[in-house]
Amino acid sequence: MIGAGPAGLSAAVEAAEAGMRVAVFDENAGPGGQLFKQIHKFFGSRDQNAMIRGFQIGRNLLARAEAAGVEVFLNAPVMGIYKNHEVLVKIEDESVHFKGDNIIIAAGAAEVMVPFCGWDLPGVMGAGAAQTLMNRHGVLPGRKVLLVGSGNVGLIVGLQLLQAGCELVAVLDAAPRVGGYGVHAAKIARTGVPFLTSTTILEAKGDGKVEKAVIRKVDSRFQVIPGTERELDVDTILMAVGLSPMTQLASCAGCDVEYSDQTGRLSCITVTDEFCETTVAGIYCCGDFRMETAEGASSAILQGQIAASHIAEQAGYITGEECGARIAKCQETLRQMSGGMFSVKNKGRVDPTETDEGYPISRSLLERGYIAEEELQNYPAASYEAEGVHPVIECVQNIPCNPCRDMCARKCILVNGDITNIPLVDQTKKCVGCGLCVANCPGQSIFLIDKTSIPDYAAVSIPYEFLPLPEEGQKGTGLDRSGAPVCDALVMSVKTSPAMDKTAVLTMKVPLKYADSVRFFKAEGGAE
Amino acid sequence: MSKIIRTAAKEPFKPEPDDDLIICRCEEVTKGEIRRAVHGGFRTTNEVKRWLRCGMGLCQGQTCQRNFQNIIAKEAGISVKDLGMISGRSPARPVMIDVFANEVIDAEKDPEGK
Amino acid sequence: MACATAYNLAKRGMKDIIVLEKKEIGNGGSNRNAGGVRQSARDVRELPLAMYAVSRIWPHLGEELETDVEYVQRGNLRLGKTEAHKKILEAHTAKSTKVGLDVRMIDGEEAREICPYMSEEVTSASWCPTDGHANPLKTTLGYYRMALRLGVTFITGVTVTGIRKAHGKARIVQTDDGDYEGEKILLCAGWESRKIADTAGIELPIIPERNEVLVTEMEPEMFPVMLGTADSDFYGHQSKHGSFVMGGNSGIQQYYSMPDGAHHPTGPLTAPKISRGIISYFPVLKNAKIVRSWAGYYDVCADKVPVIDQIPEVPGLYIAAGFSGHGFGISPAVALAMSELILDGSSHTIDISPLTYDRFRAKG
Amino acid sequence: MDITKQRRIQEHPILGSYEKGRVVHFTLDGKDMEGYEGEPIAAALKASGVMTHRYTAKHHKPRGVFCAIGRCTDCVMIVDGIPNTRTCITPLKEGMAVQAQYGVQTKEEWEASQEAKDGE
Repeated sequence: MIGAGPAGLSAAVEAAEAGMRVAVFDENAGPGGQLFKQIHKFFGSRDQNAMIRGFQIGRNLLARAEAAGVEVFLNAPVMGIYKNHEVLVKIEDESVHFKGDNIIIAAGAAEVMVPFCGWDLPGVMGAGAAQTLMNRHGVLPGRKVLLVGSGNVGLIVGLQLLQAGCELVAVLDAAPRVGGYGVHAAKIARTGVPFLTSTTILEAKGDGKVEKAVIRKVDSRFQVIPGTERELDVDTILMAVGLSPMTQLASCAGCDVEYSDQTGRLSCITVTDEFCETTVAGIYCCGDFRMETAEGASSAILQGQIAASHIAEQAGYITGEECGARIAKCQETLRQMSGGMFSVKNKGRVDPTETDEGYPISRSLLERGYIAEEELQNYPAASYEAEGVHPVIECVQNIPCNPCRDMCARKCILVNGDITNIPLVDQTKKCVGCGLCVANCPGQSIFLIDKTSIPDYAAVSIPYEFLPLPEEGQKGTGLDRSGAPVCDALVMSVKTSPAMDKTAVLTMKVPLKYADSVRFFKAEGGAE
Repeated sequence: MSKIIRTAAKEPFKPEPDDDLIICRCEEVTKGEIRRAVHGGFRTTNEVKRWLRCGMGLCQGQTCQRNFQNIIAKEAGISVKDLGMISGRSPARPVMIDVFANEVIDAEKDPEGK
Repeated sequence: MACATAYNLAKRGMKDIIVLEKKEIGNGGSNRNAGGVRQSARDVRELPLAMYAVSRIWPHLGEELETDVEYVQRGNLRLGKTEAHKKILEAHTAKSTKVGLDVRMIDGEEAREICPYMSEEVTSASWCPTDGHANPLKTTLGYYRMALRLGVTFITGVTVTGIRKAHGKARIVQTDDGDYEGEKILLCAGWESRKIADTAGIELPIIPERNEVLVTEMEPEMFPVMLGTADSDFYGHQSKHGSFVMGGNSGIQQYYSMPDGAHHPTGPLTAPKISRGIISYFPVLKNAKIVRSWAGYYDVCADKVPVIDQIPEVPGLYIAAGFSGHGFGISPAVALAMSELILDGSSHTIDISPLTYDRFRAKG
Repeated sequence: MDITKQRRIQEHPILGSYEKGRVVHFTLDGKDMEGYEGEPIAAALKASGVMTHRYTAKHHKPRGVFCAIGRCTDCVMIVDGIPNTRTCITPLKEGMAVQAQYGVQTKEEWEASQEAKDGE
């Protein structure tokens, strides 16, 4: 196994549990690949790690690998792959030859970087670099940050920058719309970060390091609109333009590597069949982000399992029947997770006007990163009125995720049919205001609203993942979905619990007429 | 790689305003140099790489390959799919000569390394 | 060879030149080598080509091709550590001086004066101050670019499968893209020339031998000389860029894997072996990092010198192949000789008479 | 820079406090620096506000951390005398001597070689 990330580890576990002898080589000092810098709760279904934070998934996988007797070599970069499945591995100061019956290349992806004037100045980095610095090493990547790219990676990193205490000056996208999930964008937008769509970066300026970014508008054909240049004061520019598979080891082994639009855009991938086997028999390749599903790591895990099952069957460790069943299950999950309006077949090609259910698409969410208040009426779960506390679900795109349904002990929330369907509220069931749906929605798009318990006021409960955690009785400002101040707000309670896994549920009192507007709390005098 | 008929460019080279943009960070190769190479007759990823060294530095093209391919493709009026790729070669990461020299072949027979 | 010959022909006004190539420009040995421009330690039969190239072509080649071919004429050291090595070096030196080459034996001390980074274990060396090195990529591609400018057409992505006669003369080049016709046909396809020549009834005693080259990261400028060893542990130089480009072979790898044409795989044993060779002569390089290795095939001829000839049995067919791993340095001279063969009927500037295609005889 | 004054996240809403090695001392171009043992050299430098890791060979442009996972090789420096060391994946140790890289040399070597070139 080359690479101890999600694909490599899950394949290793699968193969080892089938009785095969497995060695995993990874160039990093720690296992887990990029999982350990993923601190958000994953989308998906419950049996596919939904609601679990990436680093925890990594820990779980490692524990399973250890239990299965997988041998993991760290600080062990594979130097080359040769004929007859031979590899040369650097281990300390030696070059060690190993041979395997099979090789799985799970070497991951690299960030795509798009050149612009000044992109080589210190202070311009990949978004993943910032993630590594802050989430693995606890170091601030910068103070005032501009994020270029609003795909899911960018949006996830955007929130993490805020959590780390950086100022996020803006999120840019050359496309006329936010690329990633609306719910990810909304988390950032409500803290007051502007989304600048149809905007590109022209130049990074500064004396020896980034001091300013020059941005400008483009039209729908990505042509520059003259005279729209603007300067932003930033010390860090992060690029989150995409990921592309690392193919050089596969290429070194003689596997066919080609440009393909399998991912929805042209990228260079290692050619594989449905079992992840490359054009060189016995060499497999998986988990390199070619599948743009809800969570790259989740599909990597599934691909690892498919490859390992196929190998185990070929080598006689499991029956064809067993292998077929395992692979079919993984493939069905992959299919579900890659469905919806963000699926490969839809991405970048169609601009849907309505959801699978026939609701109109929120244009504001696509263009500005938050739902406009007047659009809410289009979505039943976001706009109904009810007595007492009840969940309001502002999840309005078809994304593959359903833990809200599983979290509600009262069965208030439904996700019918495909996992990509938009959640609904069963108004015949009575919400008790436990807040587990609020805390565990990976999109942080569920709020509890109570318009009837306090005269003239409403209680609004929001998910909250920032420090310092506000306290009961604290005064502050209620912000709307765009982060604009709306009214005074008073913290009524701040709930945390192990079941909420570090997402606090903050309940604030706001004037009744702002109940449908306020979606974030800013403490008085303090930073958000 | 598909058939390419190559003859000298008929038009003179036309400079563009962002020709001094760095494309290959390791070897500091600019967009203009790449465009000029294509104008001079180089038509594949490897030819441009060998002529200019883009993709030949420490990172071996991991950051810039796609970017310089886009420029070649645009300049030559062909798809990046038809340019070929930089072949992956050992070592996948820079490795010191004395580590390369220090081979252990029988790790399997002597797993303790004694 | 093809790029340089096409350039020489076009420079003399020849029209309608087409170069056919299976893959891309510079895919063969002229690109895949360590850049030696050497006269020393050559077989005397090809020495006139080397001496002509060094004295008359290389010094001005960059100017002529309008690109920096990174030619550096600062000498070649061929190193020895043992008495046996010394004997090998002395034998070469004696042969070369007899035909007028400025090469001499020096001891370890003097070698270290020329190149101070060398191990104390080096006890002898042959020293040829007029040797040097150049950048094979820039040279080959530079010839291509100039040939293109002079009106030559290059067609890549076309695989030649055979050569056919018409009216008793070589005329048709068969390819996977249909037939191409030429009044004169030059075959210079490295080790693959053999199977193509076969189709025209000519057998060339040439076999492929895989060699690999290691390239290091950029290092501070350390030595300008071209290096080799009596034992052929490795050969190479430091390029203008700063990287060391060092080649060699494992001595056994060629028996394991034959070329498959598309992929030029490196073997798992070769790079470590070359690395050991480098360190044993230049311990100072032990921390230099290798960033890449690559493989190429020598077109090894039975007697280790090339065939550069026109073929009387197949009028119109010319062959330049079998350079046996030392063709790059002489390629500008070979191209000149070949262009004269093609245009004038004989190579009148440089004597290539010992390099005929029909020189091979059974021993004993 | 004193470790307590560095640009570090003291407490993170999700990750809490970070598991770190002991505080170690190293030098950057001779200046005393502090960082945590085992963290990448680049992380310690970033925490101290160091942006420039090297100057390029051809155009002499400053470069810093770019990918932070050992792939782009932009963050290389001279570490304990060895140039082109990827600081984003090389763990920090007590007493390390880290130097900005000019081309592939130290500033002094580079300046000397430039003078020699100018003299030619």
